[in-house]
Amino acid sequence: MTTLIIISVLPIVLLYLGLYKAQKALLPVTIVGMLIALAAAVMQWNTNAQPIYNGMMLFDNFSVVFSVGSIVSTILILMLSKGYFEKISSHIAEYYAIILFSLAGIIVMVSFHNLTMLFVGIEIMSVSLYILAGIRKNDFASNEAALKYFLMGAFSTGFLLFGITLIYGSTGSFDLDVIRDWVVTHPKSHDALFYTGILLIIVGLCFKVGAAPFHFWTPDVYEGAPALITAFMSTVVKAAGFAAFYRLFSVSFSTVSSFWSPVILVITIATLFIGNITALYQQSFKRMLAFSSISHAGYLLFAIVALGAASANSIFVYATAYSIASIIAFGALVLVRQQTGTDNFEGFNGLARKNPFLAFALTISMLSLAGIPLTAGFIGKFFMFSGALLQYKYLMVIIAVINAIISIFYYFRVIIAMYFRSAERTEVLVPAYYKFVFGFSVLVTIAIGIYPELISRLI
Amino acid sequence: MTVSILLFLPILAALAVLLFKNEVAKHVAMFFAIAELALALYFLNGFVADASLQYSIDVPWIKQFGIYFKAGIDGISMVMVLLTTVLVPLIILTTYEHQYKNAKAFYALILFMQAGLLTVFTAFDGFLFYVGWEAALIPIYFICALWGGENRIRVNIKFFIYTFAGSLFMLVAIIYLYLQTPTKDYDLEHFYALSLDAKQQSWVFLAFFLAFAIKMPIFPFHTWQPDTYTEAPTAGTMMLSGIMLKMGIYGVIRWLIPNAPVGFLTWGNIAIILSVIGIIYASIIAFKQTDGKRLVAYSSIAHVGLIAAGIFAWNIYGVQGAMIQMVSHGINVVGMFFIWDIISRRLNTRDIDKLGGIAKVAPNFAIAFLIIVLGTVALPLTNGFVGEFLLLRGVFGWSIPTAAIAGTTIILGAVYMLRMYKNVMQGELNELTATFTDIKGSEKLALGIICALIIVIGVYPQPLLHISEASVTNLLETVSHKFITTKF
Amino acid sequence: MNSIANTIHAVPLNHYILLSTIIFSIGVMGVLLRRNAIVIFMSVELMLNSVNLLLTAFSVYRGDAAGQVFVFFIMALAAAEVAVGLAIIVMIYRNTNSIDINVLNRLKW
Amino acid sequence: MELQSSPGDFLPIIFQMLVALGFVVTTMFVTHKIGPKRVTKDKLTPFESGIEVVGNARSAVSIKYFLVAILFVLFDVEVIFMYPWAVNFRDLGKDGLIEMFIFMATLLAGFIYIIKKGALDWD
Amino acid sequence: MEIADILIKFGLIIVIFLISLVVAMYSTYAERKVAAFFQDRVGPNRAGPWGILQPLADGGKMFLKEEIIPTNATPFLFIVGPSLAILTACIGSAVIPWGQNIVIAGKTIPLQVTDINVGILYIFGVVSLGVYGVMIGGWASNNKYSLLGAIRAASQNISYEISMGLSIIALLLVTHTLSLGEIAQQQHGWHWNVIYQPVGFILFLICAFAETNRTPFDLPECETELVGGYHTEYSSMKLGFYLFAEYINMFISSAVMVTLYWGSYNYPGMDYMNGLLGPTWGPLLGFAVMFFKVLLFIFFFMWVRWTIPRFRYDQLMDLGWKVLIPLAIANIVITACVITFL
Repeated sequence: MTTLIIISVLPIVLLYLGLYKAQKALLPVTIVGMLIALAAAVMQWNTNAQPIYNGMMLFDNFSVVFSVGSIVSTILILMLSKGYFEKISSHIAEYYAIILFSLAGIIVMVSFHNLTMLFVGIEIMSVSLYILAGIRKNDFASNEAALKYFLMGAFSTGFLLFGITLIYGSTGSFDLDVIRDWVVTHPKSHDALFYTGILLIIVGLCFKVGAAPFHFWTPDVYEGAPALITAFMSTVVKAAGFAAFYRLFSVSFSTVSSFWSPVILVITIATLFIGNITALYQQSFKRMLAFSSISHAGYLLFAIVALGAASANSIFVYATAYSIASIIAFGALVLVRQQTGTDNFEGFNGLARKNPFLAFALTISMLSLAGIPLTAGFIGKFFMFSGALLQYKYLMVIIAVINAIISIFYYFRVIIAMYFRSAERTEVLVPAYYKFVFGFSVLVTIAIGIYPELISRLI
Repeated sequence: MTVSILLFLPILAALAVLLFKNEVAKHVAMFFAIAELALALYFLNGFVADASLQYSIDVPWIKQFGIYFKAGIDGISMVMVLLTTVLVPLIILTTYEHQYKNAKAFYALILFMQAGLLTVFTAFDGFLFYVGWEAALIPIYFICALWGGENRIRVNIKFFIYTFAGSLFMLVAIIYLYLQTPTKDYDLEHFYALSLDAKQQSWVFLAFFLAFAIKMPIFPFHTWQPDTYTEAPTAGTMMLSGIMLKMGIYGVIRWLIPNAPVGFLTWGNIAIILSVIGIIYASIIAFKQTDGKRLVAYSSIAHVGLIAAGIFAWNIYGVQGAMIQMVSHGINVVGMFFIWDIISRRLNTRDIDKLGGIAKVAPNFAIAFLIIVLGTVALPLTNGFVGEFLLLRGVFGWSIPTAAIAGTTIILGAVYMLRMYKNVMQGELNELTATFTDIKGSEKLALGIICALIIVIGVYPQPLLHISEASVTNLLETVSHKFITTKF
Repeated sequence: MNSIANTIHAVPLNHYILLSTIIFSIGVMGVLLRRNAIVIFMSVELMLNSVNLLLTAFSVYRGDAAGQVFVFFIMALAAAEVAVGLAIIVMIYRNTNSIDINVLNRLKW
Repeated sequence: MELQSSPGDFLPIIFQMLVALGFVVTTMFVTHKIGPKRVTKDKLTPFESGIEVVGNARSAVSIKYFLVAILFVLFDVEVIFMYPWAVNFRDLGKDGLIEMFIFMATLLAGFIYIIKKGALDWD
Repeated sequence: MEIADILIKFGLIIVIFLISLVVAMYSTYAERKVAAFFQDRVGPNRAGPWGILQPLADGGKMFLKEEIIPTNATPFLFIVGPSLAILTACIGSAVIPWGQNIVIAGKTIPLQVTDINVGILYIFGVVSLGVYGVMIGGWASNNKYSLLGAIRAASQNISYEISMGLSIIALLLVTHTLSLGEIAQQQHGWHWNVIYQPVGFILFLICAFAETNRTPFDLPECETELVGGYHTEYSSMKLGFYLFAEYINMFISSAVMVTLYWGSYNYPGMDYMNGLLGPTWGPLLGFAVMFFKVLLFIFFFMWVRWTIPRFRYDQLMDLGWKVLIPLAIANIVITACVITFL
């Protein structure tokens, strides 16, 4: 709870700092504040938490772990933002504040114990993101991204709410435990309301996490939004979406998984193929990342299809690996774009000559995204495959393997561009903050890849 | 003292190389490679040639999934470790005449790859095996793609995709086996102890087979290989053909057949037929090649086909033959590629038809070339002979007609190899070849070592065979036992 | 005097569900078929309001106030969405002088 | 304390609406019928202080009005939350008081922010 | 409900409806008279004695004027605008308690159309709807003055609605109910809420002025800037509706203020008088008292109109947002603290 309070109060402080023109203090205050929040979250660890506020929130290990993950990722992204927002407009404090508000929503999302809080968390997060997607006010793509994101987000919220309502209608409560008990005590019930409710919730959540066939907004929004915001959306937000997804389905609906898991299975397979195959055809690195994020959503869905004891950890490991790697990718994209003015793969040509470190970091990131051993991404995929095989989902794993192979093509395009194609270019300037973020992320990626126990048994 | 030191030394070495300047990188790399060799010899010294696992390490790695860092050396591993540790310094030695751009990265990658290879050869944990398998792949990808020829990008992505695809299926199989173990871990011995039914074994077999077949490569999965060998820098080709290819063969011996013996019964025939087809096919293609490096690449497919056939015959002769032939082939093929490296470096061509009469201007080179060619075509008293003899004996035990067909590899091999030698070394000097200068310095040293090894192993293979014999026998027994216990 | 709750009980729950579903579907169709951003937006609000209606009905049927409290949350957050959404539409309008979503095809669907 | 209303209690409101509606419709109808009709083109042009009409009146207006509208929506919705609290104020006691004060403090923080930011400055 | 009850309700509704119409009509007359008084003039004096028939004459004139719907306007909305304005003005009176239950011929009749438990919210709902009439009318006219007037009206109304709502909250802390009937009962005798909530009352009063677009808050129709504001293009009875709605609103908001703060139909010593006059005449006296108070407020509205000059627009918004809202919140906080801790 302390974490959530700090994360909520911090943006207000930032807004006021912005009012009093303390531009220099913004980033340090944000980071210090978030570190305190991080500490508060860690303190919460293993305290055998019970639901608080009439069962609204539950700060158990699951929530703590995902909160910590989100906070760390956000810190990294914010460090990349040094000097970034200044170029967009003068309201820097607001951007920081909105990102933090969004983070507050995310923390609610990973800690909810009541459908009300799920909804509130999702909305706090989404509404902030609608704004963030459109912060380049004069850039048409950004505008469009904001509008699309907004319309689709609100649309999906409608589905989610209708689903929640139907669940409430049949179970009479929003509390996850009560819903679970209802399911247990009505095992043979053919309550159409309840099952329709589950389906609608799946639709709503799939929209939010960008799983096919509800993914179509994702590439446009990711492409249109400013790169760092896209980084935030595709990492922290996506992870939180899956955390919420998992939490809801594992606590409340796990006993009726025979009903919904085929649905999600189909969604998973569609997501994998659509994400991967379309990513192949992209010329823009940013758009490729957008599609790859769809396919990663597919892998993350594995944990939900094959719901088991280890699923929570799998989601966390995968999401962490994916987030960290994506942060590197987006950071590199920001730098390259600043120099070359393009998002395309060509922009990376010959990068390795002039910026070996940058190229190395990006290579590690791509390897991790592709799931090559000794990187965190491999561990994530490994966990997912293990979980799925444990549930005898062989077909799904085979399909995932095929997709993993397809993904090599587009991830390696960047590596090829950087190392094997040459282009006249000068050295890209890598600011110190970026260096830190890259270095840290690479270390974390490799560390998790070599010794996943660092994070794999936290929940 | 455990095997872990053997695995981590190359990684440290790789990092160390990165600290030095490009100019001295090769010396540093050489130093570490020799240190590694010394270490391996030290292990050999204390090695007892029975079936036990020695110098083993077994510590928890990822406990929740039952993953252990379990590695050790038994007879089979010992041979592979020796092969690796001998060839790596040799390969580094062959690069002494090259001036690679960004050399420290090059040598670091080679050393890093060595770590991966050694991990594969000593791992007794499924997960560790897989990690080593992939860890060997990444460096070679970069070596080939960064320092390779003109088509390197396209060719290498093909190579990578092929091998990665295969290994992912292997990963699935490994995870599957893990899930079947009662203790829920990746320990190879627990895998061996499993009793899966025939259908399960079939699938496991196929998944593993795909990975190994691509790596070796066996006939329909070989298409990446000639291109990659041709485009790769010579050192890369040597790593690929000399050591990495053996990962596949080793995998078949250690991971494929013992884990899925009944699957092997079902599919083994097809595998052996594919191997034999590969032999003939590759030999015929090799016959038509004019590019020397490409010719060697195809000859390599042919030889590997024979090794594969010998293993799939699955008897003591076949497997032991494979063991020794792996070493021989490693040495020979490295020598062969080095020969072509020398030629192409001096003359800027690898076209056999453009060459001729080099023996006249470079007698030392001619002798070395001849010895290596003879080793490759398995003349008695060279290393190739021992291996091929045992392999054919093994296949013979499985099926006489097949053995007969497989035996043509020796004839065909002799034909195209000797034709190559004749075209290159004999005949009249032309304008191009007249400029050829004889080998010297590091070249002489490297070729000398190779020739020495060819002859020594050819004359006295017994110690090498002795190292692996007990382990191989043990493995064969395990499999036989499993045949009996499997539910059909 | 019968209370409101009793009167509402007199109407079968299914009718409320049906009504809400119809309104919800109208909203969904509106989002999918209309091209004007504002109209789409209003359709979304229609969806939310159908949910509110249904929640209230359920809440009364169950004699549980939680459903109605949820309605409050929906309204509050819908208001926030309205604020942001209209701001985005205004921003688009200023740049393009149009709120037809067909002009928003710079990024492909 | 709690006054229970029945749907019947709302019926008179509908009556009153009907009465008012009847009044409006009748009046409109009557005035439409008995008023003179002498339309000319100039009479029907929008009034623009006698000069020619310039452009369409429905053009964009100052963003300030929009801002006010949005702020109203937000504040009004926040005020909604205070009504149940105010009515049940005594039952909720000190805890309720503190909670609502936190709520209002947040609201005020936002309020002061928008004022400081100049969102409500008209110039 | 029985038929008789329904008929009684209908009767009550029509009576109240007529009373509001008459009050509104005569408010126009009163306004001119008051204005004349303030400006030391005579005021209307031709139609009937003291000009007492003047409102009827005005009404008749409205009926007979030509109806104009400008070419550029949107005809449907152009008609809907004023209708909506008057409609919302007319239905607001439904929840106001005009007196105690009256007993006529052995039948108890409440002097309130209906006492719903969310009376205050109903009033707010109706008041919020009022802005639509103005907004739609102004927009439908397709005239720049109209549009500007309408937008001004809208933003003014909504701005003051917030402070109005907040000021009511402080009152609710005292009353614990949203039912106007109950609030009226609570103020029995002299326990008028204005004693407990003086600040709240002043806030509410100011907001009421703004909501009814009365001077000093008559920016939407300020003739010196905007010709006629949102009703520039209107003529005939449609114009009449707008003007009329303003006076009805004035009446209703006076009644609401009296109900909420000034003791409704209560007066000191009412128990004694009720005992004296019995169950029929006692409540009627209460009704008279209530009406008297309402008339006083209407007079106050007029008084202010001819005394205080109009605000500038920025002053208006500043007052609404930067003074009234903080004041209202402070009022809530203090009230809550006082009730809790004392």
